[in-house]
Order: sequence, then structure tokens, then C-alpha cells
Amino acid sequence: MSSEVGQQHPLSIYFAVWVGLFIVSGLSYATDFLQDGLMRWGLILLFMFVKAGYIVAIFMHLKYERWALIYALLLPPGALLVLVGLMWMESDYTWLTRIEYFGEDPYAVAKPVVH
Amino acid sequence: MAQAEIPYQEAMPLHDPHSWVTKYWYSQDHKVIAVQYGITAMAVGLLALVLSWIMRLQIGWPGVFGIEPALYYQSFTMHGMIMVIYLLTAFLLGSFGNYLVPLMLGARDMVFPFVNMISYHVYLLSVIILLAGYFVPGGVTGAGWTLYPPQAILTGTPGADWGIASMLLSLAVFIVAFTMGGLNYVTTILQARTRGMTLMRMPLSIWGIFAATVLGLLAFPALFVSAVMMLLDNFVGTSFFMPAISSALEGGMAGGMIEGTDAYEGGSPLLFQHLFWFFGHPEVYIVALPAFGVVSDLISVHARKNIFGYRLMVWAIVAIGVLSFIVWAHHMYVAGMHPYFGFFFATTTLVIAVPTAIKVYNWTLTLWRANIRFTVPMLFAIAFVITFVVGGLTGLFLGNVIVDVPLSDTYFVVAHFHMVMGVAPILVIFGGIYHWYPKITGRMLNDTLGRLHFWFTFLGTYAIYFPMHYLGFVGVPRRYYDHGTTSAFYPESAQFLDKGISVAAFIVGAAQFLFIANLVVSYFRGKPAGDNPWEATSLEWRTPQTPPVHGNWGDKLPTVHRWAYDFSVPGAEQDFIPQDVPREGADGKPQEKGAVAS
Amino acid sequence: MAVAIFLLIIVVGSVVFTFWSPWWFSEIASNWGGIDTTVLITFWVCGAVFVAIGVFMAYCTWKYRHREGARADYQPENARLEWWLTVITTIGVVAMLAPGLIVWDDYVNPPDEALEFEVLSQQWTWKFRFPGADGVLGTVDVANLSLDNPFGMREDDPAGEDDVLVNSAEVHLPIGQPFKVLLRSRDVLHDFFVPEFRAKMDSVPGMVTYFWFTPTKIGQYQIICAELCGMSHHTMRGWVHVDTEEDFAAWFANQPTWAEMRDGVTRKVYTALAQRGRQVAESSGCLACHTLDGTKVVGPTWQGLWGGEQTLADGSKVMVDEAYVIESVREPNAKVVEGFAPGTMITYGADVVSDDDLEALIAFLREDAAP
Amino acid sequence: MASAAGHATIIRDWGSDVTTFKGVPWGKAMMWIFLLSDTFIFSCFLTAYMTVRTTTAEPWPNASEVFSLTVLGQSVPLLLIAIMTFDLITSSGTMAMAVNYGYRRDKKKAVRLILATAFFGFVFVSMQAFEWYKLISEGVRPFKNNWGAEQFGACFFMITGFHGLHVSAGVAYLLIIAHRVHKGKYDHTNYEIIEIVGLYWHFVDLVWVFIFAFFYLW
Repeated sequence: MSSEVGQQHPLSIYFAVWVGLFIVSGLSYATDFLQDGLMRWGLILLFMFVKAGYIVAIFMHLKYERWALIYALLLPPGALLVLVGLMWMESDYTWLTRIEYFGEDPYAVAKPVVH
Repeated sequence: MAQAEIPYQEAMPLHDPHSWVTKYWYSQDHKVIAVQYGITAMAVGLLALVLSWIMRLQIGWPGVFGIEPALYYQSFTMHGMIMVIYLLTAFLLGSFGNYLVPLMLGARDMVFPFVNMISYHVYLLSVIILLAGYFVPGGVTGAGWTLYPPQAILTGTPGADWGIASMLLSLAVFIVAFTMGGLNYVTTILQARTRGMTLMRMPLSIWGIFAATVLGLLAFPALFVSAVMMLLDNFVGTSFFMPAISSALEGGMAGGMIEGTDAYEGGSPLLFQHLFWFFGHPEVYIVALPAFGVVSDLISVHARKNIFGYRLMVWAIVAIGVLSFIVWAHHMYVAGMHPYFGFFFATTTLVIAVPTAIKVYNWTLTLWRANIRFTVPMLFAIAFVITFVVGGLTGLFLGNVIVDVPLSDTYFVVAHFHMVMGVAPILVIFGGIYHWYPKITGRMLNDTLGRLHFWFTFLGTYAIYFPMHYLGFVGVPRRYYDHGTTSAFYPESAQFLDKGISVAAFIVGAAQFLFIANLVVSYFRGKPAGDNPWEATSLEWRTPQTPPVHGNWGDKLPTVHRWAYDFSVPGAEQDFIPQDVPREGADGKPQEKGAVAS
Repeated sequence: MAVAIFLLIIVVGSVVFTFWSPWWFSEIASNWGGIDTTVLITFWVCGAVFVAIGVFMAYCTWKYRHREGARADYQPENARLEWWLTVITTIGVVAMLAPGLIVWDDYVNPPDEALEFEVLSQQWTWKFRFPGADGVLGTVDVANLSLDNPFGMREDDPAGEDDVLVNSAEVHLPIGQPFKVLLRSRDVLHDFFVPEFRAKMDSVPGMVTYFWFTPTKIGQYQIICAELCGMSHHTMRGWVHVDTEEDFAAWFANQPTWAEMRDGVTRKVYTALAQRGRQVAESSGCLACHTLDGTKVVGPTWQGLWGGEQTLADGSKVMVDEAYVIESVREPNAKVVEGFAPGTMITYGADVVSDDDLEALIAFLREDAAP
Repeated sequence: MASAAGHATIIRDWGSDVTTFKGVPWGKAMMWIFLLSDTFIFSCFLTAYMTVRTTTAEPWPNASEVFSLTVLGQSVPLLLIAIMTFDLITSSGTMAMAVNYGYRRDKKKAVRLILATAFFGFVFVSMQAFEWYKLISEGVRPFKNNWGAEQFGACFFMITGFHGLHVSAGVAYLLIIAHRVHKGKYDHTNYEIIEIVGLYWHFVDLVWVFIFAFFYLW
């Protein structure tokens, strides 16, 4: 490992990822024209993780690092998944009590935007 | 910057001091920074001590001393925050962390000494901002150290305008300081150990500091974020934590402090509590884990016996650290959160009891068949274990969701957390100071004063907090300015008990001045210590000079050949073998048993 | 040696203290005996561990104290022992956790026959609301809160018409009837706690929380606020009276419904100055601590205040006139009424309540609070 | 390469002396750990945003309408945001190449690419400033807006503001490093400093990926 000096990779990889990021960004932008629903959400998340994966793996060179570092960086955010999941349940619960006891309208629609 | 591979630190450029200012104030030497952290933390700690006296005066003799409610509420708020953040976190990581990490690892210094220096100065700034709260209109905040909104930023709480701002700003600045220091500790531990120093040969002190720092780097962000959002709620009028509120004190629908911002609407007070405790529970272990580590070393050295079950001790530290991120809401069982969270958090919380219990067993089993020298550090270590046992066991009450219901927000909670993360870590801090003072100054602390200080502190704190649990069973709520004398939940006998607790608190507080006197007097008059007064094995006792000079090790870094606990090795001439003695060392024979943890 | 002795003293002393001290749970007055049982299980398990570890340490510190020429054993680990200890600890933990979770399951699932009532908390008092004949509580909105609508009832919700409102900090409950307690706050966090009932829960502004219990013993029990809620947190008390069904019915029949309160309110006609004084009282927060209906909250009630006499803490009496009111606003601690703690009320300087405002306030008192 | 070295290296690396992350300079290790910590900051912001958005009973304004631009009389949703995204990706590309040229010891190209990165970063911040200006002039405030839940403005200003601060700090950092590399301060090293600043820059891009998905597309 120490004989290698830094991270040397052919430039073509970066160009490929660069183009890939452009395409995926375009796709994820395109999801905005889809109907709301599971499909759209799935695609948003999919494209998001693909882009994040590209950036972290290639641009930040994590793919080329040793496993010791990769795991040290990728495992801790697992704690955040617990936080996000539980907060999702929690906020939904709060919202339900507001609907039930404060007579808030669960189907309210935002006012149209006029620029 | 120097390369990561060997020869790495021998070539490390050191920033040499040229004047008094660069030597003692803008110093990049981790040992000086450690002392700076220590002295500052102790200074604010004294303020926290005085604040606790104010509280105990009011609780013991309500109304007699003319303490107004605002002062009482402000005092317990500041006391709590200072103790948890500005004293305990800063002392255990800023001071012990800074001093011990490079020395115990055989490094020249932290990897980025300049950042390390800035870390202290930013910490000092955070302390100044915190204390500035006393001089703003309305005084410091009185929202309790948990700073729960909406109450923290509404009229009706002392310091709801500027006091809370100084508190939140100070916390944000503290987090910046901690991050700068913490990145240094973690990087140094992972990337700058000396030859032969594997992770599994590190003294447990370093393991504790390492785990705690990692926790801090991952948990403080949640506090930072909540501080930013609460500042926005207060000054800009956003509604992150603020639902629609109609406070009679605010005069109708409440809004932000700035004119023209609308009334609050739609925010979630529970969000703050979740974020706060997502930080707050790891914070408990940020304080506890370094204490666990340090006390393991104290017990081992002074019992002249290897720490029992080193590997399990390490894994227990790691397990506790990991679990601490999924137990946070056990502080919120009666906070009105989603009712089914109770099942999840009670289970994860009680799982943590297992690794914690293992640590306690291993400390006591280290005493088994030992050769215990009752030095002052050892006294504190033993006191820690028994105090921690009480605090840890009462944690099982509060962690088990239904048992927590009658006890939460009563004096039981106060007693529990003071035992487990107030008194216990402080006993370790004292033990650590008595233990390493000879290395820091080259002189021993006075033994008689030390013993006096110990007995007053140990027995005194026990007398304060043990009976307090029973007030909790009675149902006496915490954070009450005045319990009234006629209430069903506050019988006259409780009033009597409160007076007794107050008296004990004054005595314990006063005893701390013995300690400070000891620190000062021994610095000038203490008995010369020599290089290794406790006959310990870890590397910090193997520096060529005592106190160690800038750069620690002279030309060549030490090489480590064994773990840090080779005490009373059978066949060895002395009852301790330092870490840098080669395997076929002292007695010429291979040390088979020393290989256990390598 | 001293260490061993003191460790023993601590262990023995703690045990003796537990048995001989008078400080323990008050007699339970609700169905939550299960909570007491789980507390006791935890107490005995933990107590045993504490005694075992304490005695073991005392023994070790006595037996293995340093002696000349002595040497410690060299024993890095003992996998068998460590496994055993881990397993035993796990069993102990499960023994405490399992019953705890079972009771918690009960705690968060109110029985079907439970009736509802609402606790409305505010700085620094309690109010209560029962569903009327329809058994349904009407929806509410904090924006509607005012002196004439103390519960913030929504006008557009017919379910609220027959809600029974208890505009004071005392509530009555019939014995043996399970209640699901809905908790609501209009300002900050509070916590409804009656030590004899064991149960408690925070009330959180912006949402509704709940717990349930069945009162099982006739008597009156103090409600305390168990979540820090500001300067007068400690004064936030109330009472729950557990009555027989007949007594409860008699009390309940006397409470106004929302429709009665709204329509039956004879709206007093004030002079312009007094009307402004009333606004001052509302917007400056006076009415958070002083009621107009005789209820004792944080400060003395204003009902029948004007022109009468107040007994002070030192036993002397003072006539309530303009001078006294001004002094009480500007220097609240100068004359403290009997039964109230000094220092509770903050000083209202001219920057908060101007002299003109104060004059209006006095006009309001003169018209509204005369005996 | 990670995959080539295999999982067996994990135990070997963590069990070894001196360094745990083999071949990782101190500065790079420290930057990675800092970024991990920063991940928690942004995640907490986003979690808070999710929570208030789900909690509030007020309707949430439609982001694709709010952030649309009118081009040739046609309203195009999220146009500016799309341009900003492409701008930031481009800057990441130039940054990655700067790192590469640094390790090839092509100082001149590396410095130029860093400067290009900083330029794109500056363009990004400028566009963000324009977006803020536009929203503010349409009456969006942290405490209210004309369309729905008031947390919309609060979250928008807070999250994009915090990200914008990171970008601005990144631009300053890039400029300083470019200057120092140009001066020859790092000639005795492998220019890993460029990789370190690169890590920070890519992280800023990474955060934007999440903000784009959660704030603008949700």
C-alpha cells in the first residue's frame, strides 16, 4: 500500500462518473413530472443513493480505500437511520393527535403559487 | 505534514515556545493545553459548587435566606450545564484526553498541535459567553439544563430572551472547540501510535477516551442543530419547536422576539427533546467512558494486579458506545411521545446494563487476590466503584419504562444521575489528579490532606444522594423552589431529611477547598516524586524527564512490547514490567502470559 | 482496613436505612398496583446485587490489602467465569424487563370501558373538561382562548356544546371508574402527577397526550406539576377528589356546559377606561396568576378584592385601595398576602405596565372586583 | 484497492500498531472523521425538517411550483435548482481531476483546476443568493409564507443557508490551498492536501444531493 503514492487512477473514470452523475441528476429532476406516489418516491431515493454512491465511491475515492476505513465511515450513520425511522413514527403520531383533537383538516391543500 | 508511516513522529516538527506567552498561553504542547483545560474547568466547577449551595440553602430552609425563585431556577440550570458540559466533558476529554493520549501512546504530541491549541481558546471563549449570561438583561436562563422549549424561550422563565441566547451560543461554540480537540484525539489514537502499540495494548484510559470522543463527534451535532433551531425560534420567529401557543404571560398568541414575526404555529416540542437526548444520552457515556477507562487503570496499578478481563472490558466500552445511540428516549418515557416507543427503548436500555455490569464485575474481580495499596488514588477508585454501582442499579429503575413512571421527575432521578454521572466521574477525576499530579508537576500531592479530602467527599456525597432516592419514592418532585410544608407528598420528615442533605452538601463542598489548597501548596512544597512513584507500567511513566518536556520522548520514541497490565508477573523480579520492556526482558525469560492481549 | 470497614458500614447502613426510614411510597389509590410490583421486583434484584458487590469488595479490600512481600495473582482473564456472570446478569435483566413491559402494555392501552376527561394545563394552574351526554369531547383551538372561552372551544364543532367545563384546579372523580386522561397544554410543558395514583404524563402544547387509571380509594389527592414550567412551577397544584358515585354525580350536575357558559355569560358593560384595564390585565399576564372567580391559583384572587381588607403574611391587615394596588404592582414583595410566598411575582416596572395602564387597571378593579 | 485487499485486512489493520488506516495521512484521516461528524449535523437538520413537515397540520407548499422559473413565457419547475445541481456536479468533476493531477505532480494543471472548482462554487453561491432574493421578494419569511406551512420558509432558509455557508467556506478553503500549492508550500509532499480539500468539496456536493431529493423533490 505504502509503495503506491496517493490515489492514481486514469482520468477516464472521472469522466465516466461525471457523465453518469449528469444523467442520473437529469433523471431525478425528471421525477418531478411524475405523479406523487410510491413510484416517484422510490425513484427519488434510488437516484439519490446512486448519485451519493458515485460521489463517495469514486470522487472521494472511498472505493479504493481499505475496508478498515470504509467500515469505520459507513457504519456509524446507521445510528441516524434509527433516529430518522423513529422520528418518522413520532411526527406521524403527533400529527394524528392534531387531526383528532384540534379539528385540523388532514386534506388541506397548499395555496397555488403565483409568481 | 509528516507521513503516516514510520518513521513518523520522530520527524514531527514541533512549534518551539520562545516566550512566556507561547509557552503557557499560546502553547501547542498537549501537556500545557491539558493543564489549561483543567484549570479552566475547575474554575467554572467552583462556580457550579457555589450554585449548588444556593440551591441547598433554599431547599433546606425555604425562604429563610431570601433566595428568589428566579435565582433558584437559574442556579440549578447553570449548575447542571456547567457540571455536565463545561466541567465533566471538558475535564475528562480536554484535560485527561490531552494529557494522556500522546503520552500513553508514545507519541510526540497530538497530530495537529495548532488545532489543539485553538481548541482550548475556543473552549475558553465558550465559557466566557456562558458567564456573560449573568450580565445580560434578565440574567442567565432558568429553563433547567435540558432547556426544553417552549418554556425556555417564553416569558415566565428567567432569562428567556438573552440568557437563553448566551447559553445556546456558548454551547455551539463549545461544540466547535470540542470538535477541534476531538478530531485530534481520534486521529492521534488511530494514526499516530508508537511502534508495537496495537489497539489491544492500549491502556483502558485511552480506550475510554477514544470511545467517548467518537461518541462526542457523532452526538454533539444533534445538540448543535437544536441550539441553532432554538436560537432561530427565539430571535427570528421560526416555529421548529414551537406549536401554536396562547400564553397568558405573553399576552395572547406568542411569537418570536422580533416585532412583526407572526405567532408560532405547527412546530414540535418533542422534536427538541428527541434531538437533545439523541445528544444527551451519548453525553452520559461521553462522561462515563473516560471515567471507566481511567478507573480501570487506577485499580490495576494500585492493586498491583492486571485488570481482569481486559478484552471484555474493551468490548464492553465499544458495546456501550454503540448502544448509547439507540437508547435516548428513555429520558422521555412520560414526555408524551409515541406510546409504543417505550417497549423499544426499555429493551435497548436494559441491554446496556449487561456490558456495564461486566465492567463492574471486572473491577471487583481485579481486587480479588490482589495486593492492594491504599493510596489516595486507589481510595477514590474504590469509592467510584461503589458509587457507580448505586448509580448504575438505580438506572435500571429509570430505564425500565413502567418503573420510571412514578419516579421520573422526582428526587429519585436527581439522586440517580448525580451518583452515576456526577459523583462517580468526579471521584475518578480526583483519583486521576492524585495519580498523575506527580507526572505533571514532578511533586507528590500531600497524602494527609488527600485522605481527609477523600473521606469527606466519599462519605459526604453518599450521605447526600443515598437518602435522596427515598424522597423520590415518596414522590417529591425535583426542580421545586418550595415544596410547601402541608402537602401530602412532602411530609414533615422529608423536610427534616432535606435539611440533613443540605448540611452534608455544605460539608462536601467545603472539603473541595482542601483539595485546591493541596494542589497549590504541593506545587511548591510537595515531596519530589521521581519518575514512577506508583510503579506503573504504562508509557507516560517512562518519559526521559519528569515532568516531560515538549516533545515528550527525546530523540527516539519508545517501542512497546507488551500490554499495559503486566503486574505481578510470576517469575519477574519486580511486581511490574513497563510496556516498553522487551518480552525477554526483566528476568531473561519469555513472558508467555503477557501475550494474552497482544 | 478502614476502607473495608466503611464499605461494610455503607452496605449495612443502606439496608438498615431502607427498612427503618419512614420514606417510602404513599398508600396507593389507583389500579396501578402493577407499577408498585415492578418497582419492588427491581428494588430487590438491585438491592441484592448491591449488597453482594459491596460485601465482596469489603472482603477483598480487607483480605488482599498490601503486605510486605506479598504478590498479587496474575490472571488476565477467566472466560468461564465471565460467561457465567454475563448469563446471570442477562437473566436478572430479563426478570426485571419482562414484567415491566407487560405492565407498560397495560399502561398504554386504556380499557374499552374507560371514560375520557381532559386536563388543560397552563402556567400555573389546571382546568378540566368532561365530554357531555354525547360522550365526545369537542375539538379545540388555542387561538380561541380568551377570558370568555377559557378552554379554546371551537365554535364550528357541535360535539363541544355539551362538554362540561371545570374552570378551577379541583376535579372530582367517581371511584372505580377507569378514566383515560387526555392532557393538553396551552403554553409550555407540564406534567399531571398525583403521587398516590403513581401514573403521570407530560402535557405538551400542540398535541394531546394521554394515560389512564382507575381511582380506587375515596379521598382527596394533591395534583402536582412534575415538569419544569417556569418561575412558579412549584405553585402549580390542584386537587383530585375521589368520591362515591352519588357524590360525584351531585358535583358533576353543578358544573356548567360549554353552551351554558357561553350563552349564560352576562357580559358586563364596562366604562371605556375599565375595558382598557381589562385588556391590560389580559395582555400583561396578570390573569395567569390572579383569577376573577375566587379560585386560588398562584396569587390572591381579585374577586371581591377592591375596597376590602387583605391579611398580610405578618398578620397585619391592609385596605385595598389605589395606593396598595400600585405598590403591589411596582413592588410586589413590599406587602405579601398571607399564604403566598414572597418573590413569586416579578416586579412590573413602568416599562411593562405604564402609569396610564395602571390607572386603567385600577378602574377595572374598581368596577369588576368590588365585593 | 479495497476489493483486492479483501476483508481479511480489516482485522489485520485494526490489530496492527502505529496506524489503523494504512496509507492514510493524518490530515486525510482527520478530514474524513470531520466529515462523518458533519454528516450527523446535516442529517439532524434534515431529520428536523422531516419531523416538522410531517407534524404540522398546515399544507406544505409545492416546491416545484415555488422554485419554478418562467422562461419564454413557460413556467419550468425547479429550473434554477437543476442548473445549480449541474454546476455543483461540474465543480466536483474539476475537483476530482485536480486531485488526480496533484498526484501526478502536475502542479500547474492542479492549481488551475482548483481555481475552476472555486469558480463553480462561487457561481453556485451566487445562484443561491438569487434564489433567496427571489423568494424573499415573493414574501417568504422564516416565519411565514403565502402558500402554507410556515416551516417551509424556516427549513428552506436554515438548510440551504447552512449548506451555502459550507460552500462559501469551501471556496475560501480552495482559494487558500490553490495559493499555497502555487507557492510551492507542498512541493515536498505528494500533494495529498489537494485530496483533503477535495474530500471536503465532494462532501458539499454530496449534501446537495440529499437536499435536492428531500427538499426540492419531496
